[in-house]
Amino acid sequence: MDIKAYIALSVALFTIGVIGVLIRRNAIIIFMCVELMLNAVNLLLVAFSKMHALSNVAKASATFASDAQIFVFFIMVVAAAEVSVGLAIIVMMYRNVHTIDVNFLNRLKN
Amino acid sequence: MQALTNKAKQVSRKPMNFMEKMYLPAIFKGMMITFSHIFKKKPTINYPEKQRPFSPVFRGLQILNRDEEGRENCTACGLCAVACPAEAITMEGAERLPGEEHLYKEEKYAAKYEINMLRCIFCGLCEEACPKDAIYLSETFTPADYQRKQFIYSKNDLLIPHPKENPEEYQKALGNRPQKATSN
Amino acid sequence: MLTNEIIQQKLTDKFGDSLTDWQVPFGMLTFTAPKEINLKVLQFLFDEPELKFNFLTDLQAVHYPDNKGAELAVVYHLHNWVDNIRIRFKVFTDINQPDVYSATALYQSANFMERETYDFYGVNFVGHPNLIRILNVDEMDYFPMRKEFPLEDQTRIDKDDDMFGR
Amino acid sequence: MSRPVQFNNTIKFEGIPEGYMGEGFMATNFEKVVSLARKNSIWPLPFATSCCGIEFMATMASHYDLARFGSERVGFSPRQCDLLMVMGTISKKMGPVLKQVYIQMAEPRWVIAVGACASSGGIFDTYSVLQGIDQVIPVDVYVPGCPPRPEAILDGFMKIQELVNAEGLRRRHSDQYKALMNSYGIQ
Amino acid sequence: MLLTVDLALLLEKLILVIVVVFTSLGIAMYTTFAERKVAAILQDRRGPNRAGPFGLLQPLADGMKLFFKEEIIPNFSSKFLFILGPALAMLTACMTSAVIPWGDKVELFGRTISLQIADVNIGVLYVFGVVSLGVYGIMIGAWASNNKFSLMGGLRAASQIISYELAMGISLIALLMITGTLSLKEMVVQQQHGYWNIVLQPLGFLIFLVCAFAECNRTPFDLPEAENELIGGYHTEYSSMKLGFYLFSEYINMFVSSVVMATLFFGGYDVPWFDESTLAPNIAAIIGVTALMIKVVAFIFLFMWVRWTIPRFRYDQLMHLGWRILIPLALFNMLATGGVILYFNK
Amino acid sequence: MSEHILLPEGSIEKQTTTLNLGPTHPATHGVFQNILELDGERIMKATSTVGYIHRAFEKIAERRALYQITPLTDRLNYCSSPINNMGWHLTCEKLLQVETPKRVDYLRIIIMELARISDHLICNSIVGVDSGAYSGFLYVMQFRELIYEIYEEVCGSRLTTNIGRIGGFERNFTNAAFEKLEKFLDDKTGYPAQLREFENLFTRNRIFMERTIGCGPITGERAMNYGFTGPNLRAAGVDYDVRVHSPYSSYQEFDFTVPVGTTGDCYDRFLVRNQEMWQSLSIIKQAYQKVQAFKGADAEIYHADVPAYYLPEKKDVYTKMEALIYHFKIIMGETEMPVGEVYNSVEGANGELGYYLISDGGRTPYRLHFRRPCFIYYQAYPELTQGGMLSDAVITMSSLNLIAGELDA
Amino acid sequence: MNITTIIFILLSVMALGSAIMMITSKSPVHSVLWLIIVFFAISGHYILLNAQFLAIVNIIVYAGAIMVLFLFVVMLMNLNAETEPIKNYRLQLVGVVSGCSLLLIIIMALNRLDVENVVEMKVGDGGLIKVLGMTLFKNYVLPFEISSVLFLSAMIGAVVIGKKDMIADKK
Repeated sequence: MDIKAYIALSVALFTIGVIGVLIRRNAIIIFMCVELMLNAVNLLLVAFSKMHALSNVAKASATFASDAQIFVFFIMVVAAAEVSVGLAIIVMMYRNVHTIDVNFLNRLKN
Repeated sequence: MQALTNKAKQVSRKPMNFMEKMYLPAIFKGMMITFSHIFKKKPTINYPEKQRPFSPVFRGLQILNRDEEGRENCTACGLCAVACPAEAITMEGAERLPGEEHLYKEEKYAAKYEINMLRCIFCGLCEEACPKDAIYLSETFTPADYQRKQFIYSKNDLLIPHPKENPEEYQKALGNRPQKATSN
Repeated sequence: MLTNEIIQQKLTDKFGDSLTDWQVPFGMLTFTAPKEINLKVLQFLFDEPELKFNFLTDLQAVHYPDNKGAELAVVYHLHNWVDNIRIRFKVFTDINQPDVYSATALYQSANFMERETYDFYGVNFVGHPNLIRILNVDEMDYFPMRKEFPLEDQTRIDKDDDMFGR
Repeated sequence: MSRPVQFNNTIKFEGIPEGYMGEGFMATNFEKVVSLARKNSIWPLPFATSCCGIEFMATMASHYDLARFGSERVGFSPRQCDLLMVMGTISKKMGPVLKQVYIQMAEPRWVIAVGACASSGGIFDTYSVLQGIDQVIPVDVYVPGCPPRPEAILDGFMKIQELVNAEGLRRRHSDQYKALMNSYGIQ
Repeated sequence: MLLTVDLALLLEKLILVIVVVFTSLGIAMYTTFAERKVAAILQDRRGPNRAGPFGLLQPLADGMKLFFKEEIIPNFSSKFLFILGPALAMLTACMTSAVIPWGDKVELFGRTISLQIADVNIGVLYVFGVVSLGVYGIMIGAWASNNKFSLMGGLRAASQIISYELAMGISLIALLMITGTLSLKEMVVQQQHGYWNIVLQPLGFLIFLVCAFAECNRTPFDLPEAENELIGGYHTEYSSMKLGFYLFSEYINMFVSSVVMATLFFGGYDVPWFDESTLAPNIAAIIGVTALMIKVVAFIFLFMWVRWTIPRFRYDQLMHLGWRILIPLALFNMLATGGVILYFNK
Repeated sequence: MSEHILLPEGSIEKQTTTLNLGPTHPATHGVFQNILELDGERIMKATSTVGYIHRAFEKIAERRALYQITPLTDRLNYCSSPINNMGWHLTCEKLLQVETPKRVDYLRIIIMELARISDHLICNSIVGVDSGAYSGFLYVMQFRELIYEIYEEVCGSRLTTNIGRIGGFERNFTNAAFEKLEKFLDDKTGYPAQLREFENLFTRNRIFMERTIGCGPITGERAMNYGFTGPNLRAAGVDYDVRVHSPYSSYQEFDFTVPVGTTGDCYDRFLVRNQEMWQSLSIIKQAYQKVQAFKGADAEIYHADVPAYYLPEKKDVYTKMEALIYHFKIIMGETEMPVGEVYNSVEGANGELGYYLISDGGRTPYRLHFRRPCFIYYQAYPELTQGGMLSDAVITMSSLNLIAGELDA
Repeated sequence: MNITTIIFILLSVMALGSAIMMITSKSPVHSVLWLIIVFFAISGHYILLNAQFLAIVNIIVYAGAIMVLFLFVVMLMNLNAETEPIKNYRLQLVGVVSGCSLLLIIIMALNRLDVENVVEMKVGDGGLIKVLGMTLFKNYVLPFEISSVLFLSAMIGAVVIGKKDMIADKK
């Protein structure tokens, strides 16, 4: 499989995520779009790691091919942490102002 | 609150000890209790095949009594209808005509005697009110049925079988208890 | 030891002649108060350290249609648990203006009982937090326990009323 | 002490009413199997308001054990139940609720009126009590008694089983049934 | 590469899949019956005995009745999701059985057939993943019902399953440290030659058992469908076979988690103090499957026994148990296991 | 930003969901409606609606003769109808000034305490069922059947007993009844053993304790103000018991204690009811001993000798004119009714069950009011559940032992 | 066109389609469900790339935990299509256009890039647990530990934020 296919797929997913962030006002959906973007990156990382899997460098080091996947793990860790905090914030916001509209939340700083 | 009587006794409400806090011992104990019930005799009565014995004074479906010669005891005095809290009894009296002495014991008789079994609450007050040994609540529970109109039990449905004409059925209705002059 | 006489004495000391109709049927002290001071009497009975009638056993109304001008009687049963003595007192009101002060501020338990009384007799308890029908449907437009209303369901068809001497 | 008369053996009983025998009763073998299955798996919805509910508890309990008929899965969600057991007084305030529950039930559904109050109002011939639930919903079996003994409830239950067994798959689509529903204002 | 798959192997696996799925369905059906009978026996009753001899046809009657019951899809609810809910619940319940080693192997028509649909090297994780998806069936159904009781049931289910999955996972890690493999088959083989894992991991097993109860929504963790509080919980609005799916999936889950527990901690198809290798493989397989089934039946009985004995938790106590007791305990178990392993490997 | 955003209506306030518990919710065990305002699982506010089985008892009672009201009282608290019956008879006896013989008193106490057991037994096992444990319920129900068998031997009915008459019982207790009573009281196979087992199953089980401790608590003062009586009040620490305060039916001769709790939560209510069952068992044993002490002709006494109010024997009615006249008079309700008003109360299973009877000398009461304990303490339900969880509300409801029939009259 | 390519295309279409559905569906619940399908597609890709462990972890973490949380929150707030705030049409259009231009720019940039490497599928042991574990606990121990601290702080943060009483106290 051509690496370009993976790049194209990931970029497309990423863009969809960006568009989602731009066109939606629901904080939860925006959050989910961010998750989608992270996943697009994850996919690309794994693809790249596989691209290098049979290269000479990879053969020399036992862990070279897995590095990218480890990276994915860390991204997942960050995503999970982010989700837990983010959702807590959203729930709290909702409790207090009874809306999840980001445009509205935006005004709260005044 | 101050104590109002000298009979008060505090219920035991001691805090949980360590074993109880562990959940498991109590759960295990409970499970042992339920397990022991596996080996217990089951009290279930297979109803349609077997029937639980009713008490001899059970208040079930009413029955209109006849005397030994098959004459109806009821004299249409209406006390049962008055006593009935559910107003389930409908009765019309009629004068006994000459020649009907073999049918009715008293000078008056109930030409129409209906009990609406759906209304009836089987409180036994009709039996208690009857001064003529005429109405009794039997040990038969009233069967269920499909339509409302089935539940108006007329005199024919309530009368005990004729002791002369239908002695077998009559004996069945009398039951297997030793007969004696009874009160109340 | 609290006795009926002491209670009567204390009440007459406090309220004078406005409390009338003292009776002791079956050992329970009974009296009548004007409806304007029912709360005052209740409060006095509740607060007075020797009386301490702080349990409202029961509250209901009775309808006396012949008693013109005071058709409805609201009856309170109070109980002193410490000395174990009960009293009963009544308040009469006109059926056309059945306003009686509510005892809910004193006894939480009066809440449902007053609502029930309102539901049955239409006694209007002034100061009740939520005086609406409790047992009957909200749409009901009469007060069913008043003597003039019949008991039976008027739509019942399977009964012949001639049968019964009622 | 005991009475001179013990039993009433002139019990009145009539079979399944005419209405159920009409169209849809030409049961094929398959329909018979389905009816048999339904008969043995009637999940009751106890609409217990008063005394009869307590006797229903006894019916469920060890001595009588309704479970023997495959009916111990008592559900409280009307969607899941087949048999609406109305036990106890239904007041005029409760009537609409009862009707609502009946409407929410999924076909095929049966109704059994347990006890005097549910069947006819019993002793409560008063301004606030519905004189029989058949004023709001169709009833299949009436069980007299106040409250009926558990035996009587089981008897009523077996009557329902007979009814279920005799009913084909098509009765619920028949015009007759629709007319019955319409007469209660249920679509 | 996929095209080069041996056709006979494919056929063999297909048959195995069908057999396993239908066996699970059949067992689930009869588990419902067993539940009623066990409940009856524990409660001094008789239980269903009218449908067929000893009431054996009861589940068939129930199934048939549910099948011919009217479908009600409440107004204002998403029709697709309403149907998807029970389907998902059923699907995820059935999927787990794919990696379970039901027995060693049989020889048929000259072929050696492994009694496992797929021996994936991440078997335990697969089970774990599928189980974690099981909650979607409940949540989607609860959401689509558009009923507050259902919604509450769904919410309870979600938070309960997420919380208990953690403790379950951590207790599994301790086990994995001992076995050193994620493949269920290998675990069974290891236990055949050594001790059952229950001996090495009693605490881990206990935690796993409790979590299994929670994941199956069984008493004392049956909050999502608590009859007396939420009427039917997430399946309040379901009628007919969709309800049947939910009920079935609960019993399949129970069956599968019994199998998983038997495999992980009780040697799977291993018969203790008995060397199967001396027997002909087919007979050994039959004995193995029987042994597994006996263990499973014991577990299912335990599930029921507990259900009919103890009260259920309250929502906050459930969370308390999960987060403040089970997870620390599981962590402790993991650390202790690690320490012991390190100590012996030195 | 093009559009102007306003705060949604009422949004800053707490957002709550409204949940409609009842009238057909399984936890209500009858018919009340509770509209709960929930924040998550926590109850912010509860509103109760009652009256779903209002049957107009008091109105009916105004059209019925005294003896016809007994079947009505059956249907008040149908879990313990004999207590209601007895209470009604005691009220009538107070009005008519009938003295009952001692043996009648003791027999009444046996029946009343049996009724109390059967009521508490249901209530406590239902608490178990509502907390999720079903088996205990079915175990104790077997023993309730035994109680029902005793009733059936005495009066011929199981639940709505219509037991007793003004002045005594309608018939003497048979040997079968006493045998069944002995079977019930047997320490090894009878109810005491079962009660011990039931306690083992629940009282010290942590899950159950956690579910009930601190659930729906009420202080003694609040309980008193809310008009609590009976086990629910005693659970709150107030030892008010009609049997002790104003003994009726010779209760003063019996040795028993009044179990009280401290916090008035569900656990206390559960314990108090359990203890009361033990006390009732002891009372029954004492009463049974006293009854057995009557020998010969004394053992045939089962009613007061008041021909004006107690129906004459049937065989006399058939033969003697005088008996027939009394019979007619009593049945038609044409007995001499004193004018007056009387309040009498008994310790019902739920609390002080009062009867306020106004007689104008007619054949029916002019006014009869039932003080129904359930009805009065149910109004505390919103306060009891506030701040608790949904599950607490369910358990509180069942541990209050709300009987719809008594509540709605 | 071998079977791998077919699967690749299928999975890609599934991922993209579901992603688009996710951002366009009205009801948040539907969005969540579509996103779950996206994650499944991505997991499929991982399996295709022989990263089985990653695939299953992706399902467990994303589909099994994170999305359940999302669904939980959506259900808790009882959000549905009616309560959904709608951006005005023009702003949405602007968003879509700018997103598409981003896509264009990246693709243009990538076109300049000259990579012809091929991704090796279904081979390599880089995705096996053993290898991953070795890498993780040998080369990346420190980040691993730090991430655990991150988790802990996130957990504490979530609890602190979620605690109701603190807000109530402040009020």
